[in-house]
Amino acid sequence: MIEVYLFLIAVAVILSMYRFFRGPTTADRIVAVDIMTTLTTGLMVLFALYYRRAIFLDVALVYAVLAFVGVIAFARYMEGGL
Amino acid sequence: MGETSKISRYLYTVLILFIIWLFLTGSLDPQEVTIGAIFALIVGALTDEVFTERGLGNLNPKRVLYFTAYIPYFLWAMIMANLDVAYRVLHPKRPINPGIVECRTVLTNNVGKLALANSITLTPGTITLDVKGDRYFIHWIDVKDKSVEGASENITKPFEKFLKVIFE
Amino acid sequence: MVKRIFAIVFILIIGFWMAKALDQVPFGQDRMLVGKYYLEHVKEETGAVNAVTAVVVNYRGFDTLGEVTVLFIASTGVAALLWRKKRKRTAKTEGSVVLTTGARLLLPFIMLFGVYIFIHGHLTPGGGFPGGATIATAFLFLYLAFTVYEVDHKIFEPLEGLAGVGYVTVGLIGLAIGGYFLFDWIWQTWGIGKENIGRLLSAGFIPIIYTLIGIKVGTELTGIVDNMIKEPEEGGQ
Amino acid sequence: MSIASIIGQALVLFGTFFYVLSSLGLIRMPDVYNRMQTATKSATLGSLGVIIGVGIWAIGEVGSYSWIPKTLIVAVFLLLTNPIAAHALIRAAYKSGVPLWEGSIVDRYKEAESSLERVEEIKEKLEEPSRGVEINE
Repeated sequence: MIEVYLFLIAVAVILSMYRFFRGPTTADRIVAVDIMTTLTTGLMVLFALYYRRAIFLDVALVYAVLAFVGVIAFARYMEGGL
Repeated sequence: MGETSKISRYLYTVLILFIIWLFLTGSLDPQEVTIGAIFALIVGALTDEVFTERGLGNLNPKRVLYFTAYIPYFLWAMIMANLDVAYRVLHPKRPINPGIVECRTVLTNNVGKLALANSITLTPGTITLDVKGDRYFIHWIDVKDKSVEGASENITKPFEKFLKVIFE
Repeated sequence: MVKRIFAIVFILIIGFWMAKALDQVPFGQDRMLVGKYYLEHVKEETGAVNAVTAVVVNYRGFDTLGEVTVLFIASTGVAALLWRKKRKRTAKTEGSVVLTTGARLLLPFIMLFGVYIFIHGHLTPGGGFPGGATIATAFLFLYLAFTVYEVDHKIFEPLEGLAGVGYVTVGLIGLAIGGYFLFDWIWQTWGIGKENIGRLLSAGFIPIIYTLIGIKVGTELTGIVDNMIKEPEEGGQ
Repeated sequence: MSIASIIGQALVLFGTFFYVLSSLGLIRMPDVYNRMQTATKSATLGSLGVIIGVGIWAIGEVGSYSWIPKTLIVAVFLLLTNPIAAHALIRAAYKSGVPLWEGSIVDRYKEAESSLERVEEIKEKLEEPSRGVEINE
């Protein structure tokens, strides 16, 4: 059953990839990246359950932190220099 | 609010960090708890000036009570927001009516402003664009009222009655 | 256009030879003798649950010292290349109150996550390098939120040096006790934590080494961020 | 199939639905501001559902309670950071000059920005006579 959820989230990631490649402005692309990182965090947590290993949750946590600061960095850069 | 003592701020930071540590490790093994306490003391000493302004005053029972009451209210607003989003996305005609409106708030505390901005961002059809002093500029997906007073009535009022008690 | 075609052809040639070389490697067969030794003996020899950590810190501890040195040289190199007398940030706008308050609230948490990652290096897929990177991320976040923020160099640079010296000292104590550099003296001679493998205070000196590496990596990456985010002023050679 | 498994699965399903919805919103909406409106909210609620759902599901599936605190931490961290990231992004989009959708009704921010200088001029003018009055008295 868990495979179905993994598949659905993967579909969501691929759909947001459309906006990443298409997206007319830079802001669109970064929004797509932001959403993709959030989806990926959820995907990692689900994978932790799929492999029955709680230690994969740490990976998801660190990924969430790094992705968040990365998105903020892009946003501040777009706003006018760092 | 005046200046609170350094000890109070430090204790508050260490307490919060220690609770976070317990949640992170998810065990009550004495070794984990000891190491966690040591590192909470160290990290707290490094960051308490940045972290909090009021210190232990945040743990006033009235504030904690209102905060606990705020959580289900906020979650309910969030679920409603998402059903609203679902309606707008799945409707074939895409019923949106967007615009940027201005709101006023009575909150003066920075943390209160952050909580209000985050609450606005996660609830129906609104997202905080900028905050300047007490003026909130909000992108609203379905503008019902262009005036400042009308927009404040619709967007910020429902949260303020909780946040005012928690953060002021 | 010609360049691009040339690049594609070049990549294809490299790919062909790599595929040809990898074709010779027998997959699925038990050929890894050293790896097998590590996997079988890692628990009794080092006390770490995570075999990768044991290899990085224990069996190949000297390499890790080299890696930290490489990072140190990179940080020094960045500082040397970008050094100017007058430098300042180019940010035009201060972050809004939401971002600055968020940065102040989240800083202790991100630092605590970093600490959690490096202290649990022998139990989870973490360690000194990711933990240090997480701590550096916390400071990067402060740099992004406040345009006037600057870390306290008077604390950071001695701390970095102390962590490096501490690593070497631990190694030298091992040399004095056990006869070779980075000998795991806590585990091998005292045997502290033999009965509780898998809990926090086990695995010899791995947590100590990883704490030092975490502090060193965190301060070094913060230094690199600090150097890279500022640009020379006009005419400020 | 214990009760915890069923509750957890229901939460994961709920979250997955909002995940797919957020990516659909990202595709369907006309401009970057509306995309952010639909995508951020559903992605955040979806994360809450999926991550806490996994924590509860693990009680039934793995038989361990230690998943819940850590999943809670991840979920609360995402709940705190996602709106901040969204706010930073939408502000950056506006300041970098992405235009609003042509169907938008009102743009108070632009009015406020353009009137800011005028307001300050008027303030100065208002303050000067009042000072003068004080001196006269």
